[in-house]
Amino acid sequence: MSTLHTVNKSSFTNRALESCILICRSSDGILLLEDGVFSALKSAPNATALEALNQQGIHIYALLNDVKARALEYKIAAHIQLISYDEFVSLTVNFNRVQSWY
Amino acid sequence: MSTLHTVNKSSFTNRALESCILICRSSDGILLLEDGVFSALKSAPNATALEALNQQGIHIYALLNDVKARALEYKIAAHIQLISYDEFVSLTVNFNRVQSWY
Amino acid sequence: MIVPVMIFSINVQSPPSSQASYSAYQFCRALLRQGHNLHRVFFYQDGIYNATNLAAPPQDELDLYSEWQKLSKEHSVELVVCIAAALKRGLLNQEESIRYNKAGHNLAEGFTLGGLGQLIEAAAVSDRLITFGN
Amino acid sequence: MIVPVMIFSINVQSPPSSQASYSAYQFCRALLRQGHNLHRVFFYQDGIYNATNLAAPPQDELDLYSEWQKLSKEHSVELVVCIAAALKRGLLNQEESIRYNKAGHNLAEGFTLGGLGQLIEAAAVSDRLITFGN
Amino acid sequence: MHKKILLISRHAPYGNSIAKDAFDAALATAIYDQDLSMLFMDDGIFQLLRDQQAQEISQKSFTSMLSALPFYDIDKLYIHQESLEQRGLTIENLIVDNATIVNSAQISNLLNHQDHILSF
Amino acid sequence: MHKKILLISRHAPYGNSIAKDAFDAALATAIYDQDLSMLFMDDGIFQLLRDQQAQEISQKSFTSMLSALPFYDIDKLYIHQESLEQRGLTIENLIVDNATIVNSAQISNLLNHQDHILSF
Repeated sequence: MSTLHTVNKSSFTNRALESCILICRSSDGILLLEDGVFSALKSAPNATALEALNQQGIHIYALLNDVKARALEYKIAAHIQLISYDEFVSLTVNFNRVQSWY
Repeated sequence: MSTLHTVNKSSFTNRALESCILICRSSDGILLLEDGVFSALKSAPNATALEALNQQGIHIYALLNDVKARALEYKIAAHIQLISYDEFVSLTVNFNRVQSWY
Repeated sequence: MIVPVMIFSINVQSPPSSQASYSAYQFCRALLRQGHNLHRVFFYQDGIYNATNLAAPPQDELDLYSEWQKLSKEHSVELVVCIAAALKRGLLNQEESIRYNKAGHNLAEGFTLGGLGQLIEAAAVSDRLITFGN
Repeated sequence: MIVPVMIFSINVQSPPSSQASYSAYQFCRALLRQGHNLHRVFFYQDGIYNATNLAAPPQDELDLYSEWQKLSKEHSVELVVCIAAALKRGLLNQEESIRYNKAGHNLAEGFTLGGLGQLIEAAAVSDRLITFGN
Repeated sequence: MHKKILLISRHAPYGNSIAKDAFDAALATAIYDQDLSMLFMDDGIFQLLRDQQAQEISQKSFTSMLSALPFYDIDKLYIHQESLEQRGLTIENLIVDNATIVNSAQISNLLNHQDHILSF
Repeated sequence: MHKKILLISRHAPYGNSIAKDAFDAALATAIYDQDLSMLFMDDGIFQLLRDQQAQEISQKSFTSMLSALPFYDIDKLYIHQESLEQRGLTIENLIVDNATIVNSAQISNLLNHQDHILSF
């Protein structure tokens, strides 16, 4: 029983991701989308915390379309998985529920 | 020649005030309004930085109507001046220009 | 691996000027492509602005308003607009326009006005309820 | 102390659901009370939603739409709505409604559509230009 | 069908309509007889402060809306401990006296018992 | 009248329309022959990244909008140094090659020479 968390705000300006990270546990997942993909940058606030979560087995995803639109494809942290809209849907099927942080 | 800065976002969730503080100099002023008045709390992020600015002669204001609406009247830092909409207008007259951080 | 077919409902709370509305639309398209069932899209808060029939976006920009309508037509998707949120923001169908004695109405075809109960009913019958907020 | 009389213009960029629109309105009222001149209120971005004539807010809530109109009437204040922002969001006067072949129009009395040049002209002739954003 | 729904309210009152709209959704959920819990976290905590005077900005105070919750049998109220502490507040500052203070780990657990989350 | 106007663009591209609307306002300011400067700071810096592919989300890339600026004689472009550094970026990552990098103290000084600020 685990939760997919989506975050669509940049952690450079908004603390939504910070709260999401506090709540995220064990088998949860985090999807960064829209302006949230800026938080996938290696230089982003909470980048270390995201990587630590990943090492605990929490998968971190970023929406590829949003990453490409913002020219971040070659700048994001290595542990973050890029996914399509179709894979976004599959994630919501595989997790039990979704919490949107905005 | 000085600038009035208005900030209408809570510093608990948004970093607009942080940037405002970076730019603020000498004879400038800062007005907290709407959800920005939460940043007037003694416990708010950047509270120390705001007080340091105040000691450098930068006046920090908060809109009284917004403070009362949010039940903060007896919780805000002592150096912050509470003002009315009328005094807000006077400030914009006395400063040379306004930058809105939102 | 067998992928279960699920019933989705979507809660759109963002105006057309926010990318969250577009994300919601793309998510709906993707789940339908995969054979899932889209029970209802519920428009709440500033999300109701997606349902106007008076918008004239520039020719070289995406017309998200029309895309919602096409989605509804092609897949018989219910597009329900929160009536309380719509009334206070100036989005009306003919019936509400008459009731409130307004000069016109602007709810686009394919959208219907409904109460918050429609959001809750959607939650009750759906396997997944996804919020797109701003 | 002699308070100089100044010319103000206001740039409203927030929708009615944001308190920034209300703050802009109260600021306008306050500056007029003090004898200043309000040259123009310019509505841009989601701020254009303040100018609809179809809103029916609950009886026990402030009707900010009507308040803008009263302000304009009582003090002959120009309320100018950015035409490009309005068209793409579905706010039209009769002329634009015909031009784009739309079913109706919903720009409230007291408001006019105008280009971004009206924001710049306001800046050029005003002593103070204040933005209310969201 | 009867679903377990958690409404998470994270936004400050008054600056925009999100917090108010969350309340309206909570009441609707209760009316339609779903199993509703409500969690206040981040700036959503500020909705619960005593002595709000929203008439100062021509709005209605959350204080009165909150007092309506028991009449709708909405009694599973949760408050995020870290959010409360970060804001320098204690439960005595808040108008709700029947809420449960939960830490981040407990919230994670709370989420795991829900069918749906209504995110505000 | 001829006024000195500084447009401050602080928001990321694409997530909402603020950054795009700031651009449109900049072009209008130039057309109406005002003395315009443009400052990019905070997430507004991200508008300037090379190789944006906004067609991926059915929008128009800022890259092409930016290349229009010289044709409107908008050449006083400023970039906030701390915002750039905080994001781990350098001027080489950006599409504008004629912008001036300014620190916070210099921005304060820049503000002091303006008649108006257009805040985005």
